[in-house]
Amino acid sequence: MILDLGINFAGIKLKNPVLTASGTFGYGYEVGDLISLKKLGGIITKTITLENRLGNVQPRIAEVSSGLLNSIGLQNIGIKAFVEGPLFKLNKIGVPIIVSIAGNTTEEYIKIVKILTMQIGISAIELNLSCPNLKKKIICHDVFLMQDIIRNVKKISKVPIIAKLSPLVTDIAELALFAQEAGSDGVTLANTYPAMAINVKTFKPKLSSVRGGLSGACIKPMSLRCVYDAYQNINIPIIGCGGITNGGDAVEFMLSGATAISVGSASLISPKNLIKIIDEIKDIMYRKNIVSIKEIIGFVNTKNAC
Amino acid sequence: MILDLGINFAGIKLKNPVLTASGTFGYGYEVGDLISLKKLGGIITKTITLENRLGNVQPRIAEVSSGLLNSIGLQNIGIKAFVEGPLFKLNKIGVPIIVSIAGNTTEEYIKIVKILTMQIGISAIELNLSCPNLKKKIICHDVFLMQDIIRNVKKISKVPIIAKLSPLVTDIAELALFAQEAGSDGVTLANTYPAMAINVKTFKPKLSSVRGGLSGACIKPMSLRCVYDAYQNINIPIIGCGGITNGGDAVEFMLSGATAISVGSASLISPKNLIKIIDEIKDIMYRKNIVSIKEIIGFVNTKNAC
Amino acid sequence: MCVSKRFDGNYMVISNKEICPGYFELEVKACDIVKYCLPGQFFMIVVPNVFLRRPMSVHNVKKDIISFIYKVVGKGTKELSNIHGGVLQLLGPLGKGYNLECYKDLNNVIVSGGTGIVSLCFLASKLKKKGILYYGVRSKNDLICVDEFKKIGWKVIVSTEDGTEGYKGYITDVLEKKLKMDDVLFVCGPVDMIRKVSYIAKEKSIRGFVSLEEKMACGVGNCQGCAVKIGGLIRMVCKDGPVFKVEQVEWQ
Amino acid sequence: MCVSKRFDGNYMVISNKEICPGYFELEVKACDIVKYCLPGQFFMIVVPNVFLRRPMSVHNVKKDIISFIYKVVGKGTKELSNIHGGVLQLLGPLGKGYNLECYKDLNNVIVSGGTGIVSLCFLASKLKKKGILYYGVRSKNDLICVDEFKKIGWKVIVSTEDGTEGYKGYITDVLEKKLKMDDVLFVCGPVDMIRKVSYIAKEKSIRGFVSLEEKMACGVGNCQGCAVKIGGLIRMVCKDGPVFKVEQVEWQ
Repeated sequence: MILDLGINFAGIKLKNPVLTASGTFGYGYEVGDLISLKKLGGIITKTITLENRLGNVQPRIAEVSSGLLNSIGLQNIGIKAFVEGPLFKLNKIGVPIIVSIAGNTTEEYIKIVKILTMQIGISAIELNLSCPNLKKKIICHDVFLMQDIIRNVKKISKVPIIAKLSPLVTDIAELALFAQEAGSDGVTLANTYPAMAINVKTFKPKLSSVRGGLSGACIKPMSLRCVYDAYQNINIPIIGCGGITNGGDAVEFMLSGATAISVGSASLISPKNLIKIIDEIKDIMYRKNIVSIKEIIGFVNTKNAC
Repeated sequence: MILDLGINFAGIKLKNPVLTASGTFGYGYEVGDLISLKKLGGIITKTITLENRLGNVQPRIAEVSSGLLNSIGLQNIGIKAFVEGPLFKLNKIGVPIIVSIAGNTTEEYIKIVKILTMQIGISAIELNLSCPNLKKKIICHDVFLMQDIIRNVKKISKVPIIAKLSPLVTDIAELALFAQEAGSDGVTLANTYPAMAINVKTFKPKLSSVRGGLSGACIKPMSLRCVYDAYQNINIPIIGCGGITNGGDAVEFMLSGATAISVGSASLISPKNLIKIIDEIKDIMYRKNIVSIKEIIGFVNTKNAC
Repeated sequence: MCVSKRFDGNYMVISNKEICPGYFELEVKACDIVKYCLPGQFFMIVVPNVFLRRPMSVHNVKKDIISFIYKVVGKGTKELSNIHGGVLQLLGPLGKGYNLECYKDLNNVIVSGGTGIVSLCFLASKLKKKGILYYGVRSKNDLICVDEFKKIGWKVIVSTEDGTEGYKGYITDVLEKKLKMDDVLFVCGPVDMIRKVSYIAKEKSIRGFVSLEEKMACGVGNCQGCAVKIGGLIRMVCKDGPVFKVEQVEWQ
Repeated sequence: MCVSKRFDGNYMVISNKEICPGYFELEVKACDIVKYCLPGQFFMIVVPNVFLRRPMSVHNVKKDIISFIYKVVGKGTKELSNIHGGVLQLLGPLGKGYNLECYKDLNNVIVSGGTGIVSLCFLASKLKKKGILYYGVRSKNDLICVDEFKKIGWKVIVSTEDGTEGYKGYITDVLEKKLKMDDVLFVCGPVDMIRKVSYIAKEKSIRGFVSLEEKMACGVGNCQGCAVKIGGLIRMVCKDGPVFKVEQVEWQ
């Protein structure tokens, strides 16, 4: 039985649906000594901003039940340094590269995309829309701004635009539709969940920023629901993301409606988990007699749902 | 050192801040053979509706990483049977009884509250506002309806009204403020998180209703953040709820701003966990030299936050 | 029937051994509990590193020791199988057991599929009359407890899906041909098997009991996870069951 | 300095024994890795039933065995202490170790607090010259590895917070009085101790290295959890450290 893991995501051909999640895989080339990066479906870089950012002070990380709290603060070298350095290394890998970007205003997004548009070897741009706007509100919570960013970026980009949405909204299906209406070629569902933890010995928050983003196995059932609901409302493809730890998790997201999936916390624990997930997807395809992984996209959603 | 665990929640005196969470402790008297119910701060009953409800078909439960998915469908005997049966048994326990109620319309809530108002031995009414309205939207997502329910119920109730809110909203602090503005005497933060799971052997959802509510240790960091954010925006007291498993978790919620806390999944695992949590709160008070538990309410929020 | 009483405490693990590949017998010392255990009842056992307790039927009670038998199928049972001492937190005995008095003049017929045999073993030891066990499993290696039935004089009829022992196929097919009007059924096993036996029983107007299984979080009726329709009413498997009269179970 | 290479694989547990109350030594057979391990480097170890790997410094390397010593402080180390065989997934060696060449003409002074001693033990065994160990712990029972230093000819000065052995108080107070211009520091321990040593070093213009610790999820620079300010730049403890020059660490 020859298995076809290939998918087409908004015109980008991926040899398998497994991507790295933004912010959990560095610029994308750093662990090339530990795993064969060319086996990946694609690489989504950490989020790049217009200027470099130093990120937050310590502590930035806390472990919680089945998950991870973080507040890194978008530490990165800035778009110019990125295209002059890491991008070259990424292009040698031979898999589609998706650059994640963020800004506080539409203008910042536009400036970054203009710089990226002059580069070669970028397959798509993922818009991180969970960073704060000028009023300290996250962009996904300011639908007008979110749509403005997508529309303007879309006008100048030569590659597909993927909007990464925050799951903490009253109606994720509606938000995904807003992204689609503004011209987004795909959506990533979903980012981390606002959360916090307190050290009960010291009575101090475990993160310097108090609030951070929750990721890991603990969020999977919620993000799966986001994908399930959004899939019913949009016709652009979805990258499913949230606590995917094994091939079964990846398949759950695809059955719910994701065309591709991205792996975050699990690849922090071991980059090898990315390869393991690809292998386990194959195991499930064998077991369920699925020739092409495309067959299962939305399978539970459209056919078997009660 | 004499420890004072007593708190005052919207005028209700509780001998300690530990309550049972609605829907996880039956009508409230059933496990009286396993633990001493009079040790509890108070009991919140399962949600009662106007007419009895049969609930959803199987399967209703699925275990996930550090948590529990459920979709019971508000199975209950209806308000009339409740006041004729369980309420008598509850009143013999000797702790404050908070009755959780739900409906699809303002009228249903009013009818239930009218019946409860004729009873004795009810300390407060908790409004479960996460059930669907007539358009299948949950009430918390229809702010006009939510406020209408609170306002109308408040007019006729002789006891405090506590609004239990859904955490899945764009701005929980704003929603809590809306509840306060409508006249709510307190809020419970927060209900379960919409979520789902799929069996990758059968390719079928693990719950008959596909979507269910996620509870347990996995949601704690998120609900803690809800309490933290809401506390800054309101001046009515908060019942913190979400994955509280031990005394440390309870203290985290109080440090964030909760005046009382309610325990759900942990009491399903063992009703004894309720007593254990009370004891562990005392241990922390000893260790940190806290004479009255009231001292810690919002401590991290107002004083130590960065 | 003795007074019912339930406990939630820590009890010492006496042994937890693999009795045949994949199947473990757990023995727990529980002096204060043993006398309250009835056939068909179960315990909720705290297993490390999984969120919920695991329900487990009583296999037998000897002196002050309660025995459970389980198959390692997932993370919970895997974790449980790694325990070799110390204490386990047990809640029980829970639910209502088999009614041993109701049909005591009829001929006892036990029908078991897979690990359903465990609680039926305890039942057989408490029934006053010997009878016949119909026992279906996937393969020869999945046969457990057969000797215990034989030892107390029961006739054992076995089927395996792969034909490695006894009849090849489902035990319900064997049962269907042999069931008589004056038999009383005691059934525990996979839901498909129970459903089939229920249809057979209905068709032939044969009475008896089935032990149902549904996912449950608490075991005491609080989570309402294990609700089933019984005789027109919603009943909790954990509290009102797990044993119900075969004719009352409503199959959707 | 030998070529750096890191591995992420399963390695056999040789032993995992309590060496004194609360402290365990874990030995893992790792033929292909041993030659790449440098003092100050660490591994990320997969521990069952906790979400993240646990970083653990190399205590020593003997033939094809890597030794780690850890104190049981939380769920992760508790779970690890329950492992008595099989394999563990190790990622490493990670980070940059101590630079053994940089100040080789100076007098070696090792300063350790608590379990910081573990990696310094490996360091002492690789330093060409013997020196003095300043070692502060809470109480006598927390002293580990002292014999290993003595065996290779190091002078050991101990302090305990409760006065049960050596000087009573903090080791930094002892150190402050004795430190000389031609000493080179190698420091590992709690952050407060490192901060104090850094101030002393700055005041007296003494050179050396400190090994920092911050919460990390990955150990390879991807999570960016362990960022610290070093010489005006943001650096990762896991990748750029954990060892940094004492004068470059910026204390907030």
